[in-house]
Amino acid sequence: MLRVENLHVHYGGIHALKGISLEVPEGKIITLIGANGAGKSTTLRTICGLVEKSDGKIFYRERDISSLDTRERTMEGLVMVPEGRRIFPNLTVYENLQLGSFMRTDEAGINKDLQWVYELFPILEERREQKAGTLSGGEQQMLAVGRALMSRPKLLLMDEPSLGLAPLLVKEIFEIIEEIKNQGTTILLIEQNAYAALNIADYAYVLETGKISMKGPGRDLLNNDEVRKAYLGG
Amino acid sequence: MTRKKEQLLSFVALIVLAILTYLAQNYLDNYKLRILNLGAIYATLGVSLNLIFGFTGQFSLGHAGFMAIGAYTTALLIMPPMYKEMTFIIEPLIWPLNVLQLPFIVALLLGGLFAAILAILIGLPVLRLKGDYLGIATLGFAEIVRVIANNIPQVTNGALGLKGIPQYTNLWWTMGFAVLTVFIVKRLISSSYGRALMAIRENEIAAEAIGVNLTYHKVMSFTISAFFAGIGGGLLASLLTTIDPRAFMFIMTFNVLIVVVIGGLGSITGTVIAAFLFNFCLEYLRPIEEGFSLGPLSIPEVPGLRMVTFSLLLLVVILFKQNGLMGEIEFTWKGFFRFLSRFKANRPMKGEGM
Amino acid sequence: MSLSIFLQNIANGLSLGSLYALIAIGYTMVYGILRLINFAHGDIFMLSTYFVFYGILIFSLPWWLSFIIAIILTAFTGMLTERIAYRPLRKAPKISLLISAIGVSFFLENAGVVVFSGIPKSFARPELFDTMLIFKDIRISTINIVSFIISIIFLMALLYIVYKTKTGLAMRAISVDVETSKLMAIDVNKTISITFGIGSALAAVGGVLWALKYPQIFPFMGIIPGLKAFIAAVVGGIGNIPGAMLGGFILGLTEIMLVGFMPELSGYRDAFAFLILILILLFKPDGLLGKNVQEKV
Amino acid sequence: EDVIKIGVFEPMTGPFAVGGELSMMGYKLAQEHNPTVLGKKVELIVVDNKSDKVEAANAVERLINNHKVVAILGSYSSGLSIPGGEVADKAGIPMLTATATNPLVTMGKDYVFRACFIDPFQGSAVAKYAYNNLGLRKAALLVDVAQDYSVGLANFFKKTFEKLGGEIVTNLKYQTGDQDFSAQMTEIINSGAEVLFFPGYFGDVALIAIQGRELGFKGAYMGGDTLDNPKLLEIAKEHAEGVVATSFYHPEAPATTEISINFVKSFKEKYGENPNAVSVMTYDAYNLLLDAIERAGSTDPNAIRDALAATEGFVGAAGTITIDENGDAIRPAVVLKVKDGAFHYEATINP
Amino acid sequence: MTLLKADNITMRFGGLTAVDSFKIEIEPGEIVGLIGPNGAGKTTVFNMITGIYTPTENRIYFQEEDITGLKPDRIAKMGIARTFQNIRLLDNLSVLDNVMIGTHLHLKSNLFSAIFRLPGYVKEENELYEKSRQLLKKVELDEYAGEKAGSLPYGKQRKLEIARALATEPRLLLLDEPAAGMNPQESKELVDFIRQIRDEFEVTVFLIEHDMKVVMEICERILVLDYGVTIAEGKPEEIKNNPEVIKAYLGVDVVNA
Ligand SMILES: Nc1ncnc2c1ncn2[C@@H]1O[C@H](COP(=O)(O)OP(=O)(O)OP(=O)(O)O)[C@@H](O)[C@H]1O
Ligand SMILES: Nc1ncnc2c1ncn2[C@@H]1O[C@H](COP(=O)(O)OP(=O)(O)OP(=O)(O)O)[C@@H](O)[C@H]1O
Ligand SMILES: [Mg+2]
Ligand SMILES: [Mg+2]
Repeated sequence: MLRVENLHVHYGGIHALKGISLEVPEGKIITLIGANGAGKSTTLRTICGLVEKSDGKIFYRERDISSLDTRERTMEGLVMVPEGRRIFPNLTVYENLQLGSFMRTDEAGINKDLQWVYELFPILEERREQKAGTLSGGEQQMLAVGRALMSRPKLLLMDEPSLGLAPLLVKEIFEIIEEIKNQGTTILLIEQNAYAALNIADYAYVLETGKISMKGPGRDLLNNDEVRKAYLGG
Repeated sequence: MTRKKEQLLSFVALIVLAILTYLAQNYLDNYKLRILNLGAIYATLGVSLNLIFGFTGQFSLGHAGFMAIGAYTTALLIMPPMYKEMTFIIEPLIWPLNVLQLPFIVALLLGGLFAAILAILIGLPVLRLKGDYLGIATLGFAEIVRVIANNIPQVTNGALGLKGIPQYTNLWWTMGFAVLTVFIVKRLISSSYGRALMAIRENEIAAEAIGVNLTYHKVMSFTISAFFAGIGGGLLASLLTTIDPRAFMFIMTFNVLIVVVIGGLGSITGTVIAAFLFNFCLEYLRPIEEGFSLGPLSIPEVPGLRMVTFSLLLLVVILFKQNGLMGEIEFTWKGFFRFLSRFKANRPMKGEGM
Repeated sequence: MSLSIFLQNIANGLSLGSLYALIAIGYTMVYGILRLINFAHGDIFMLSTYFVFYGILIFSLPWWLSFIIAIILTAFTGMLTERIAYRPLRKAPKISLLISAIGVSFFLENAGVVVFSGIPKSFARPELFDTMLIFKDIRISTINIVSFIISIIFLMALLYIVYKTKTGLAMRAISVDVETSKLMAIDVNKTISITFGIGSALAAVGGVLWALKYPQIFPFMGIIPGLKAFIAAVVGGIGNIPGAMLGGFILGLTEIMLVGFMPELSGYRDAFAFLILILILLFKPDGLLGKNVQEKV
Repeated sequence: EDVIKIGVFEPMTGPFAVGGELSMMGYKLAQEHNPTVLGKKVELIVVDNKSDKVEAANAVERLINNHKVVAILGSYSSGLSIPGGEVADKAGIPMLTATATNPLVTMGKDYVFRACFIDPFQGSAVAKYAYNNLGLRKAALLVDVAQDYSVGLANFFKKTFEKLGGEIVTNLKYQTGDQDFSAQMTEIINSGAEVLFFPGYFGDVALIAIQGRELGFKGAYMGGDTLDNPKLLEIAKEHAEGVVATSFYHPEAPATTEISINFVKSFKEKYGENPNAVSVMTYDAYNLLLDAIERAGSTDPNAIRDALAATEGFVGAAGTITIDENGDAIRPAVVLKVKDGAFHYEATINP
Repeated sequence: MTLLKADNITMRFGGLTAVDSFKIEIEPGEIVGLIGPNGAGKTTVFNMITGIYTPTENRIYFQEEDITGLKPDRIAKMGIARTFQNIRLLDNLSVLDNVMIGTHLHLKSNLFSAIFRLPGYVKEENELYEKSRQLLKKVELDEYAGEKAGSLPYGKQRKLEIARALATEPRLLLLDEPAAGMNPQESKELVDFIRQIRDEFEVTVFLIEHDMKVVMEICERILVLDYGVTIAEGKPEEIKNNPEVIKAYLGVDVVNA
């Protein structure tokens, strides 16, 4: 579904990505783990077109999408849940969800998906007229995921969805991620919570200062000594 | 490079500047002198605005108001009483201003002081506002100052303005104050207090949480800024020898703001460069509209073309140098020598090629 | 002050206020989306009056057609300035954007002098707008009534656009977070362009009504109305459309009432406008209807 | 050197651009009529002062130092003429202003002259006319507090009018840039004034005239020389009917000379409109300066200065000018009144 | 002497009671944890203690002095420092400057001697510089001293924020989700780090955290908030097994994860 080849990114003088290649097959959950500043977010942001790459290729459904801008990529079904939620705080929950389906015109489909999102996150329906900024952290995270689902993504890129959530919610979020996958959405997931991520991932990459240092099926990495030591705390 | 050596270099540079000032003051014609004087005054104004806006992050658009205070104070204190009597034809000047006459430097400092006092009074309530709201409120204060100046002819002579102000301002004064402003602002921002100001600029909540008293530091910065704005106003008054409230419209603040932003917000070096460039540009663009003849072809003058060109130039600069000419880069001796050595390294190579 | 004079002053204040309000709404729209104090707004306003002027003079168009064309042309001019002078600065510090706006303002004013000449031109007033209506002792010109009604209509229309349409939703999203808006597949450039178009069209409507009421046009005519509209927008809470409207009316009424109640202070009229502004801000630091977007810590 | 360089500094841009343009119309026409002096071609070097004091001083400094002009013409607006005059005076280059009527312009300056009368004369002339000739007793003032011209003239009007026994029933203000005067006019109507004296720039005055009539003001309108401008009539239309203004000249005035007739004719030909007070004054100023150079017989600035100071009975398009010991012109004022959409001559007031 | 005492403080925003009668006493040297679901009011408690909000009801005492309603900078001077849930560094300033600003509140020299670099100020500044460098060494950020704080990776930014807080020489350190955005290994290091600074700087630590491994390991005492109400208080073991806490916050099997 998505193939990244030899991706390089520079922020001014900083060489943040030094030739990353990875592959996301359809219908799978792929996860990217790594220390702070390894370049995980940068990878996702580059795939979405928010960051200019300095070299490399990005293929989405066998097509080079380098010439598309963020908007066009989103319209192709390549949707991101950004780091730090980035909901629109002074819009209502409902309006935030509407923005998710901004590019769609199929009223019936939109309504159906809205119901689906409300089913996944009943709290959002309860708070639909509330300003999103007044939601609690966990609710905001649900909104961010729900909003992304509203654009009916084919490939969902998630940047640390469990950040700052209470344990109960963390569990819930991972359940939802699996649920979304089961509904047929491909997922590329970044997580600090490496246990949980590797647990649900079909395949995983480990990123270390801008390079892929290791890869393999999620459970394999979970049991890998090196990974355990570096990322799972022994 | 050691600190000692840098200080020595700075001292030498200061002496060179003094010699240049001497030469300019004695050998340049009045037109060029006037432009240089304006450049130096704008440097004082710009650097002072940069302190509150560039370094403290408080969007202040009140400079023209503080300049007006400084200008009127200075003018009223240095004008000979006889001249005051002649000038105030609508209503006589009130006592004791009508009999008072003080030395230039005293008048200038008092002008700066009054501006500073006003800044404290205004700053205490207003500096609680943020961003654009602060900008419009300070702009409002400057406009109020101007409107009041129009309406109290017994002090300001109203719209008729003051004239016959003795012309004490010369390059020694303007350069002197420019250097002093740069010195004080530079020293301030590289001190612990300056770090506190920049902390406020970066993140007020964080600054406060680590013990930076917002009100005190903001008002302090605002006051110092106003003080030098007042001095700049006083210098301008004595350079022009005539002032009226129109001279302190908000466009005046915009001019200084342009200087600060074009130079690079947060770069004193940039402000100083831009201050001179701004004034050079305005004057040396004049031929554009004066009309000229190229052999048989004669281009008639087109009034207004200069300002059209100037505004286009301004746009081009800001579009292509979005962070201003210098960004946040500051002049340092180290950087200066690095720059020179790059220059030197290139030269022989060219020579070889030839 | 007798009742009829008081009422006359109210009428005067409302009619001035409705013009401030119209310009302020456009101002606030642009501010809302880009956080840009568009100092060129007043000059766009000026430009619209010249479009009408030349439409009638050179092309001998009927006045209403000339109005419509001028409004469209002004909208395009606004979009063009955004394209040239603001869009390249999207990622630049906000202050650079402001300097760019000042540059545009200088340019339009001085190019105005070069092209239109600095001499004021007389703006033709169609009969329709030049009639006085007299109720008892109170005199109101038709143009005052027209501008009042139009400003209310446009407020409604704008509220509809911003709060009930998809474009409006996009505008509000962009005003919070451009990057995330892109992730929502919002066409950011187009939406900002539309916002400038609408804002400038509103400036044009304000400009035409202004020139009908004060039939003298000159290249610097936009400065003061622009500044006043800006004050109005701030009083109401910048970015807030009903706020701008409210601010416009408050400003218009206080200016008139100051002179009405304290004629001896009439010289302080503008100072008073600013004083009101500052006092309001001291009590409501985000303007009257501004959202108190206290940063959540 | 086969040309004589004369500097002109005028507000070509900025809020007073209108004054600059009107001024240039007069200078240009005069230059066409009289292109040479002392057998040499006159070159006019025009610099913009941007309606700004700082720039006005810069402009004059530039004319003197860069262009080495022998004399300077300008500027519209006393506020701009004053800083320019300071520079010229210090440099010892004679400067002649055409329309700056504020007494401060020439005060204490040896090298600054003007071709127009000063505000105290004009103010008292129009006050006398209002009181004596029109029999008006209650006057209202509407003054632009930000314009020296307006403030000065209103003040001199007030002094004379009150001395004569008239009453100033209300004294209202506005500021340059204001375009809404409904509050002031409502108050003026309320005050029962028989005449409104509004010495502002013609654009503002036109708007005041319109708004006053619309709100029901029935009294007379009076003002100074700035009103004498065809644009006032164009903007205010029928609302300008009955406006009384003092001015420098009028073609219908009895003493009209060959020069005035010729001026009016060629002005209409060149610009396709009726002349205004500013243009005729700059026309005269140019010619007066050339006359002085001719009389001086040299381009030495001091000689020109002396010749200017000695001007007596110079006949211009706007009448006869004699320069007094202050450097101000002694000349009559004419009183004009708008009838049927045009200014008509009413009376002449001699100094 | 009780270091911090909150006496049933309540915070309302309009109709919402974010924190309801919150009560706590912290003794010097303790490490106390505050946990609870998202939106329970934890950060609000910190905001009240540090003066960003003034409690709508009742008072807070620090070292037996009433600090209710004081401005944040006054409270910081008295010896309470904090970090923020969403990191608030001075992004465009250098790492070193970020720490040195923390020392500003102890500066004794006045503005005049600072501008003219009088000997007293120079000496003081040198001391503060040394101290700041020491602190940076402690948090292993010494090598980044000259870099812009904003360009540091997230984890290092968190450490820098802690270093900056320590620069104010606090008696009480409030940490709002210090482990957020860290992977399990990094969190583990954080635990050691917090212990270390507690001992070395003799500060008392009060922290909010969602990472149960961190909380359970480091805290000697834990309070649990839910909808603004304290639903439990006790030792980690007690909290872990408190059914109400499990229901509201932990979920069944998280503790063992
Ligand atoms: N806008 C930027 N400008 C400069 N450098 C940046 C920028 N964004 C990221 N970087 C740098 O690029 C590198 C990779 O950053 P990135 O945000 O991709 O890391 P990450 O793996 O997502 O880390 P985290 O776990 O903290 O989110 C870091 O060194 C970071 O400092
Ligand atoms: N300034 C404010 N205005 C209005 N409501 C507020 C404000 N600050 C906090 N709240 C509300 O108070 C409640 C508690 O918020 P708080 O930030 O303290 O939660 P928290 O326990 O820190 O949650 P999290 O774990 O997600 O950070 C929330 O409902 C929040 O929306
Ligand atoms: Mg990241
Ligand atoms: Mg929190």
